[in-house]
Amino acid sequence: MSYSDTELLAVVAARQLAGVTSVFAGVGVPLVSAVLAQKTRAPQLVIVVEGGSMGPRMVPGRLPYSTNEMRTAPRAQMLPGITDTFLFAQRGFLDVGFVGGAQIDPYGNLNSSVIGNYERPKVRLPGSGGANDIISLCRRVMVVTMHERRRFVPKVDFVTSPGFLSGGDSRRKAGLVFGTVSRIVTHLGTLAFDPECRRLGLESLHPGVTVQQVQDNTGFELPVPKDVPVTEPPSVEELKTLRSIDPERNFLG
Amino acid sequence: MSYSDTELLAVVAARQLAGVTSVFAGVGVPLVSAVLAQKTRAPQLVIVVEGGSMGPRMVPGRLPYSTNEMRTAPRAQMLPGITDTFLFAQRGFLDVGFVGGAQIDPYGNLNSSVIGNYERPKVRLPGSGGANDIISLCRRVMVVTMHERRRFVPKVDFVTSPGFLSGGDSRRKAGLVFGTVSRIVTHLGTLAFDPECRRLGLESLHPGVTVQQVQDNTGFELPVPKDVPVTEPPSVEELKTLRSIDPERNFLG
Amino acid sequence: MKSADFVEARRRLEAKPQSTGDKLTTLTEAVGRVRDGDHIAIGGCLFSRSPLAALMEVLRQGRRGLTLSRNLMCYEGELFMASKAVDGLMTSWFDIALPWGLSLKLREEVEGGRIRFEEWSHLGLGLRYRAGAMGVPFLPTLTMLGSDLMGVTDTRTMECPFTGETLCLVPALFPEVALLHVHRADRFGNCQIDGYPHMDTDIAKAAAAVIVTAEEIVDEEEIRRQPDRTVIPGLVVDAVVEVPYGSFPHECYGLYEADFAHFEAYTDAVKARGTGAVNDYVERYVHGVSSHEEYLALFGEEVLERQRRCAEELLGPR
Amino acid sequence: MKSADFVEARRRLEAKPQSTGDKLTTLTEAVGRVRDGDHIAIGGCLFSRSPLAALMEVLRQGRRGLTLSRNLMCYEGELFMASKAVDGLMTSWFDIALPWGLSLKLREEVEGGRIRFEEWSHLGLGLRYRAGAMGVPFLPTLTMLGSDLMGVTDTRTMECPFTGETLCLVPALFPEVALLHVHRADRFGNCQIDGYPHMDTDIAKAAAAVIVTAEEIVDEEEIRRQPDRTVIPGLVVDAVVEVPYGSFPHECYGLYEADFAHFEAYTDAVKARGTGAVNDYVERYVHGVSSHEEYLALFGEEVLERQRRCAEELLGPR
Repeated sequence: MSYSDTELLAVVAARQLAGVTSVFAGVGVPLVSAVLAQKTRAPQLVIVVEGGSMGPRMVPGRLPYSTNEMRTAPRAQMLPGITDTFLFAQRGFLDVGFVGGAQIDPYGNLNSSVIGNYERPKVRLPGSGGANDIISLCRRVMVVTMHERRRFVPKVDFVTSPGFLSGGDSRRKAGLVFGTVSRIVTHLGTLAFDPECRRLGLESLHPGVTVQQVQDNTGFELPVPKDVPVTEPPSVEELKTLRSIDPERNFLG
Repeated sequence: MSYSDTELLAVVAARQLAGVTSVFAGVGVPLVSAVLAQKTRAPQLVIVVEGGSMGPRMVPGRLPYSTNEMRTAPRAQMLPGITDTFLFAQRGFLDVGFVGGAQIDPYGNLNSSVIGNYERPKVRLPGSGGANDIISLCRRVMVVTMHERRRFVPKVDFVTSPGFLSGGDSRRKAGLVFGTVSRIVTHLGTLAFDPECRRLGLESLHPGVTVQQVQDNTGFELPVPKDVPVTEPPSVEELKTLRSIDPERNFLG
Repeated sequence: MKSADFVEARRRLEAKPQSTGDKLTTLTEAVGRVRDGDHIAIGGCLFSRSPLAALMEVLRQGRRGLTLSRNLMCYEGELFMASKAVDGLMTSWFDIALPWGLSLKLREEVEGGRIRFEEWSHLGLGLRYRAGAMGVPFLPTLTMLGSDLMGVTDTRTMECPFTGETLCLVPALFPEVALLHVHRADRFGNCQIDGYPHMDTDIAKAAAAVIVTAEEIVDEEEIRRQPDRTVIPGLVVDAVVEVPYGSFPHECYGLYEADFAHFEAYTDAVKARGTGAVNDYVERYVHGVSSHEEYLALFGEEVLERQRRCAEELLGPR
Repeated sequence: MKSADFVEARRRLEAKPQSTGDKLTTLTEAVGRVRDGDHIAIGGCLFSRSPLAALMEVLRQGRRGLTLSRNLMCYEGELFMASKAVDGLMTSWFDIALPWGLSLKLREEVEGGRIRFEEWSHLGLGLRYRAGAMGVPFLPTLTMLGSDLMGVTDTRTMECPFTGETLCLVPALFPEVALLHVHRADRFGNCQIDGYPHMDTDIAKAAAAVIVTAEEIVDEEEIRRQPDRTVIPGLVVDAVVEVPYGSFPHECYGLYEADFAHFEAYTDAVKARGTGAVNDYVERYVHGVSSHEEYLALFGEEVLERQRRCAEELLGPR
């Protein structure tokens, strides 16, 4: 069964949620992945959305466009206020967070604020929203993103959401006692951080993707392990379930 | 129409609430006074009780014994949590607070913690409850109390709830930027603070009470103004209304 | 962007005549309390329970030099920029949502250096309102630490006196005006909200003046029947107005869904004709009508009814 | 009295197996999670929504060396002292209420130097739980400043870096166990409370383990029908037990009024026979029965029914 890049990304991200109790997910692919995980490997997964929804049951075909509209709420277990939702993360209750960004650097720092100079930017982007909070406060954060060279840059123009900052223990030193960025999940493969220097390296490849292809789509050098594991292709079951969640393909493209 | 000491105290305290928008009141005489005020001079008065009730309509004959039971809630406008109720006061929304204490000193400091040494007290009292918070945070606080020599002491054994501390600007210097103790209302008269040194002096006498009687019941010297105003006696209307609020005389004695 | 500190903010509250009485009024009178130069904090979030009727009236009354703050800001921010009503925006995110692309108007204004744009994290701004609501000068948090957001905002770091850890302190925010839209209120301003609380209660407590529009003004006995549903007490409210569909075409939880087709038409126009289309929108939806009723008529009964059915389908009848 | 700091407290949470699954169990099993030496934070307030069934079970299981914290502590504190189950009490107020006079048991223990008694202001303790719930090491406040409470507690003053004002910092409190009684919960631990919220949600979030008794376990669909009524999410709960009349003879808002006659009989006995009467009470109501059902039988159906009618008269049918 063939699949698009976005579908592959959604399936791979969903698999990361096996055994996870709660996921802090934004709209789009992250949310679709979370719903897919619920319907496959993580039936007890509680989806948490920053607009203030815990444990909703998304309605297929009526997926939300934003994190705080009523489409995000159907049959939720609780609707805490936005601030309180993030405070659950700060206290340590929220397990995995999914984030993205317009730029990402070798230390997992994310930029969703500006391209270019901050005061007079070339492109003014929407801003952090909850991304900064999720990456600062959840137990483990995964970046879920398409893999593009303009996105994977040697240095982000602005650190909207802190990954490992300048590597080593600089994140801890800045006061970020908790949480970690555990992995970058893209449509080409997964990237992970060196446990010491906290720089990104290739972790795994998706079916049919070469190391060269990943490197070509990354704006900085990626260390490559000797034997790179290859991802299991999306199953028919996974793809069918995925497509039933977003039948109008608002988010699967 | 004759009246008891407690009834007099309740009527006089209620009159203090003319024009007041909200009163933070504890159970007993303060609450009875607040209800009386609502039924007489302050129909728009919102009663706030620290257990988390704003604007309840007390049921005559079913007055509460505590600040957080359901008798304190009938037909309230809102039931915020306890912490949030006090935070309304900290933000500055609550107008007048009524408090009491086992001991009160010439600067309006109150003790409801211990008689004697703190570590091995002669009498362990219940503690602050919300009194410390009310006197620290409301706009204006009035102490409502029976007038007894053992209660009005030169120095409290423990400052549970800060009045003007050591007088002058010591309250402000301790960080208590807001609020003030405006008056002590007793069954003998009212006492007020010198605007400079913040020491108590006699302000007014209730009908039939002499200066000497007040002084005899006060454990420290009270400055007496030249012409001491005398309180209007409780009216038949006031007394009838008061008695209808607590028909079983659980609080009016 | 400056804000009163907690001492000034409380003094301002104490200086204001406080009322526990009737505050029911008209939209025109209520919004007439907004002054040029005010900082307006906007309730709801993005396109959920936005006080759109009140915001349109602010524009209709021609206010200038405003600052707007909102946790996630939607296209209402574009309308204020197009109207030259606003000098500064404070938010954690500005856009409509994923399918509608970046805000071209925001890009033009920020990239052209024509507006002050102050960005916080979502929680960071939420804690600013909460600190204001609590009447304290700041709240400590672990968010924003290490990021470049620290350098472009009035945050501080401190060493925790209890643990020695580094903390981020976000300063309290005390807006001049809070504009909120709620499900129901009584004439004394006691408000109840269904579904998402968003940041409305914190904003209400933090602001110096609170203007509420409600889908429905109910008898005070209805509020008193379920006091545990009240989230904003009348004590903090200055004016309350009945405005059915007061968020439209944004959503009001359980009552009507956002009109996504309207968003689409709006952004399509901007994509096709540039930000002049935002001015056209303001002409038509703000100045082309003289009341919220006329504004709703531009959408038509059928659309309102359709969006009501969408909400009911999604969440069930109320 | 010591508490974990915010870093240890979070590490403790992260080390605990977290569950979003079924947590429905028995009172015996649930309370069996309490260990000797634990700090137990008690939900409700005074004689409102106290988790009495759970507290009685803690005593029945013979725990020792406990610390109890509660914003206003009622006679349950006397039962723990009489049982020698408790080393320290942390509260802002200890008594039953006005008509029943001072607690003789507390007086004996404190005046005799036999118990650590740590007193806070009501808000001060509330903010300790809230700081814990927020996962921060402290919260700033203006309360307690200038009073002697500052000298007998682990508060600090600081100069505000934004305003220069003096602030009181109250440290976060992270209890080992929260014992809470709620109106309804589903088997996953999602809890709804009617009427007063008290400090329960903050306590639940601050504690390392959360044990909930509920008047009623409802189907999860009933919780999901009104998610805006949920105040504690299952995510933070470790065990949930159905215990009708779980607060009795304390009250449960809207369901049953407190049995004041019972308080009267208890305090009369103490007045007549001294604090030995507290031991007698423990013998009869804790060790004289083996379950909450037997405990309720000591009061009798008629009394339970009467107190239910009292609540309905006062607040109307639910």
